Amino acid sequence: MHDGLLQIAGFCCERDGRVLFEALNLNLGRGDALELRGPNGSGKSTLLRAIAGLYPDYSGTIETAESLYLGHRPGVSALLTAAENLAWYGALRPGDTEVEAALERVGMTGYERVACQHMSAGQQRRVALARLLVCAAPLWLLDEPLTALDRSGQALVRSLIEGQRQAGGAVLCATHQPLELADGRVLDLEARR
Amino acid sequence: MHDGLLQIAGFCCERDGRVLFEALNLNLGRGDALELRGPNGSGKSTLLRAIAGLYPDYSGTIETAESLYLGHRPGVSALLTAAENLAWYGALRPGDTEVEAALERVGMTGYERVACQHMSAGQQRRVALARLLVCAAPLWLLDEPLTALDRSGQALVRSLIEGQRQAGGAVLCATHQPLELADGRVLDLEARR
Amino acid sequence: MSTPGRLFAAQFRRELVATMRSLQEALNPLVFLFLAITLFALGVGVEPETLGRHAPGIIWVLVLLSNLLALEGLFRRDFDDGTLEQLVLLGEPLFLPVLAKVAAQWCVSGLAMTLLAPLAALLLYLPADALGVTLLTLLTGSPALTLFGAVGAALTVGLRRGGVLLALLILPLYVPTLIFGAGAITLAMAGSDVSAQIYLLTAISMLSVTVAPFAVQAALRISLEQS
Amino acid sequence: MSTPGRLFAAQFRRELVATMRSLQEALNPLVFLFLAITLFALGVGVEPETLGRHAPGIIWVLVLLSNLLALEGLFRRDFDDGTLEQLVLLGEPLFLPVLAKVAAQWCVSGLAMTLLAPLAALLLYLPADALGVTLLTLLTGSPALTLFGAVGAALTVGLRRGGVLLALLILPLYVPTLIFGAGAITLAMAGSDVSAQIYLLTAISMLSVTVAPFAVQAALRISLEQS
Amino acid sequence: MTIRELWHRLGSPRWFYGISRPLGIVLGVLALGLLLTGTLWGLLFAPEDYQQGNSFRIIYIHVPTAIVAQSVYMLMGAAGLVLLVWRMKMADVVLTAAVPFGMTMTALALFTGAVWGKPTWGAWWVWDARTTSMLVLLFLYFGLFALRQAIPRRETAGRACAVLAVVGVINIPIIKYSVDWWLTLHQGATFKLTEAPAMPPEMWLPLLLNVLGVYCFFGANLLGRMRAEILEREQGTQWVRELVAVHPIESARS
Ligand code: HEM
Ligand SMILES: Nc1ncnc2c1ncn2[C@@H]1O[C@H](COP(=O)(O)OP(=O)(O)OP(=O)(O)O)[C@@H](O)[C@H]1O
Ligand SMILES: Nc1ncnc2c1ncn2[C@@H]1O[C@H](COP(=O)(O)OP(=O)(O)OP(=O)(O)O)[C@@H](O)[C@H]1O
Ligand SMILES: [Mg+2]
Ligand SMILES: [Mg+2]
Repeated sequence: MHDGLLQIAGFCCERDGRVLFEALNLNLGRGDALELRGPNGSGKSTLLRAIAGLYPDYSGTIETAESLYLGHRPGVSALLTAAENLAWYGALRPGDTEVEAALERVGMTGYERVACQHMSAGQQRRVALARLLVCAAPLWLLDEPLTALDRSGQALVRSLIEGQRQAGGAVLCATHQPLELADGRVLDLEARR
Repeated sequence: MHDGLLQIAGFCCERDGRVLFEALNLNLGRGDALELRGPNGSGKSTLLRAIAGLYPDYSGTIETAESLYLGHRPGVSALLTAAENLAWYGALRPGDTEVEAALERVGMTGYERVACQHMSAGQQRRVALARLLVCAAPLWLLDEPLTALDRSGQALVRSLIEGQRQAGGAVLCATHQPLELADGRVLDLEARR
Repeated sequence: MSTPGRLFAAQFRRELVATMRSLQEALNPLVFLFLAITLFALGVGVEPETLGRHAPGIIWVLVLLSNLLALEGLFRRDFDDGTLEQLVLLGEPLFLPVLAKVAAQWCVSGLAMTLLAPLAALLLYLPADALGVTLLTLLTGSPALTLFGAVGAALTVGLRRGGVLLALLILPLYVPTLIFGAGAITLAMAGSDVSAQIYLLTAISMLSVTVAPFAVQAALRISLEQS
Repeated sequence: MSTPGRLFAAQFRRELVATMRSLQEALNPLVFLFLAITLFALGVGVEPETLGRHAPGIIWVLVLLSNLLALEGLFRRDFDDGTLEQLVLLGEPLFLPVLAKVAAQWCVSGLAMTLLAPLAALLLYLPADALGVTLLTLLTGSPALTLFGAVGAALTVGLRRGGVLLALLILPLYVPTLIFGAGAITLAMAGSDVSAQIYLLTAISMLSVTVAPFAVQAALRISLEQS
Repeated sequence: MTIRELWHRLGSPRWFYGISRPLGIVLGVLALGLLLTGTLWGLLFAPEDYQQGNSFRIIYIHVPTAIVAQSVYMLMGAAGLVLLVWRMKMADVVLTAAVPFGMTMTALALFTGAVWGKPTWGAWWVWDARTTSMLVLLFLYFGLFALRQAIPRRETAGRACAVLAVVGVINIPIIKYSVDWWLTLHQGATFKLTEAPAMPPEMWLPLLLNVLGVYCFFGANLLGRMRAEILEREQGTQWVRELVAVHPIESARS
């Protein structure tokens, strides 16, 4: 379709001789959200990394708009403060939100000047989430964004995703805890076996 | 009490000028399980590390039996296979479960010979969990054991905990997802503020 | 997309800040340099004339080795915490931040060593009149060291304990720089003209500035595919 | 609790396996040694008599440096993936696994270098009759290098700070080994008896075997309390 | 067929596997013939060297290995470039297959040189322009080898080695030049090699034969390794399954 942000056709991939995907087809348009479910080792991260362009050995075609990838590794440099980390991301791929605003949104005001190595696991994840606001891209690829987050953090992730959808973006999210998104689609990799 | 596995009295601790605990008292006996809840940065990991003996700057007294600590870092060496990792743990603190049996229990049969760097996030966490079976200690200190685990993995953790309690051990577990343990106590660090 | 200038500046600033936060780590190579020099004085024996005659070679070789030490961690930490993959995904054109990273690295190791060379020379009884040339050779040669080294670092970043492997990959590439660098000082001590060698060193550095960033860029993409 | 023997064996096996996963990794330090020697010849020049005269010092210093490089990552990886904190928590008595770790490291770097020393001597025009002594000094001296180095590695593993401290702290520990080692070879080349130096080297190694493991143990505990 | 067609064909492992067998056999036979004649002629019938006596005959192994060792690295540089630019699988296969041979040849050249050095120079090893650059070449080879061993994923390893090989090839001339200059700086240790061109024909003809022979040997060896590599990489594919089904022995041999 015209406003397609992600088009995957005939995606096949195997690792260590285990077939993870055979002929997966997937389309995401503006405002779509897709939850990726599946048991450990079913290939969620692999798929996301392939879409992001970090994992090349697959067959099939992936057409994707610009994307932001948030993986198992937070992408937050421990030596830098929260503000410095985000400022750097802002320079790489400028979005429309200011660093302070983003930090406030993820509930980390007061931590601008704290080096991330002095933050708790969840606080680091929150800084990583703030990146989604500081940078701008139509497609979000989130790999277990709820990791290490408390209740409020989990609510935050949901509202971030909704915000992205309202803004006309799309979200592909691998998770083990149901997100219960408004008319969000769910792709269960186990069911496909 | 006599069969106390963990006795904490007047535990005070602050980090970066934030007071995390003031005069916390806590007792765990055989068969007890305590869920540690609280927002990000409320001090769950700090408390667990203090009990394990990895974090010294606190005041107050901690008397604890031998413990197994499972933290944010899985404690699984990437170059070694699952079996090699566990064999090593078994040598450090021998328990009563064999390596193969442990791996089967955590649903990782078939991965004995796979180097852990070739495993998915959740598979590595499962190997880390198997450690709880291979090693033996009356007190378990688990920091967000559900991280990266799928449904079956989360059920696994619950049954492991129950098993430990039946065996007369105790479990102290920090988590953001409710564990719903049979008559398990819950300590919410936020409520105490 | 952001303007090239802004991209470069942001990366450069980031690197410097991170270095300053772990200043000791940044100082390690320098300390290593002097540690090694002292060891040499102790091991080889300290007759001023022999030491003095070999000083150019010793200084240059040790500069190479400590450079290696500095480069080992160039991408390692970023790789571990996942910022490297983000850089590769978001940084466009990638060679700009890469160049900035290497430039910052050079300021911290290459430049610093150049400035400290006189001290090293002093310890090794290098004749005072050869000091200027020593500085000059290091100044013109060290960029090549950092840049070639960056290629190796990028190739080995994904691997556990890549440290010594890195040495294998890049030390052979250092040979010309070493030869011309040390040779020029030796010649200068003999009183002859060395402008040719200086030009050669500059040429090598220029070449590496044009080639290396792209090699690094490719190498990073490759290394990230593994995990 | 498990029996001491089992504890040691398990740790030793683990280290060897982790190293030998790719055998060539174990070879790297050796190749590094020869690379460094080549660089030296290139930098310092190759008049046979001077090279030959300085060979003992050069060999020893380079063995020392490549040892340092090899040790640099001794605990780093275990720290990053969290196995180190588990080792400290579960390993009792801790000095046994520590000793095993260091022993394995020595077999991979120290011992191997000793065995390849003759080749190095050849490249540096070391007189053939000094070969035996060279081997002997390295064999008796290298354990001390590995052990002292391990203390430093343990101190620096967790925290970014303290690297400089390490270097300054290790240097004095290395000096005696270096002096006796290189000195013995030089003496042997002059044809005099060197049993005294060999005994001294052995004594130093013995001392380090008894002291270092406990120092490492303490250092590890300190490093882990940071994070 | 046109060059462009050939180029595209070369991209297909299956096609290459097909044609490489006869080619490999031809090269192998050639190598055998050339090396036999060259070596026998050189060792038995060629006249003694007027100053070195019989020890000079090592040249018939030494020089060919030395020359080929260098050309192999050049070839790998080219293959690396092709792999990086056109992403052609076969280039990676070449890269993988060539390293061991090149490393062996370099080591052999060093060894024979050392053996030769003992009688002529009175020392196993002498720091001389050629010896030194050869040693550096060996290190370059070892770097490639080590990198390939260190990286588990084959595709990754291939492209990583390609980058290294390309950068290395860019450096080789610089290295050679610098080492030559270095020798002029340290005149102290120069030892003259016996002048090759001055040799009478019955001395250098067998040498020539051996050089060609080693080249052919390299070609045959390369093709053989490539065929094995292809089979391993394409095991999953249909044609390999059929092949293995049809001639189990043959495919096991290659
Ligand atoms: C380890 C020691 C040695 C090494 C690494 C070595 C290496 C080489 C190399 C790289 C070449 C050049 C091949 C070419 O590209 O044309 C060569 C050629 C040659 N070497 Fe050696 N060499 C060594 C020792 C010797 C010795 C001891 C002799 C005899 C005195 C010798 C005699 C020759 C001759 C006659 C040639 C052919 C002349 C020419 O091609 O110009 N080499 N060697
Ligand atoms: N390494 C550290 N150095 C200094 N301060 C730290 C460090 N780690 C955590 N802190 C601070 O200590 C406080 C408690 O951290 P802790 O990790 O115990 O929280 P937590 O309850 O585990 O949070 P989470 O649920 O995110 O894991 C946080 O406010 C954090 O700022
Ligand atoms: N680095 C790697 N190298 C080789 N194989 C890998 C690697 N990472 C994962 N695998 C394999 O690929 C398969 C899929 O891994 P992936 O990480 O995509 O699963 P996942 O769905 O993300 O699992 P989890 O829910 O645990 O994150 C797993 O079976 C694993 O064995
Ligand atoms: Mg995953
Ligand atoms: Mg925590």
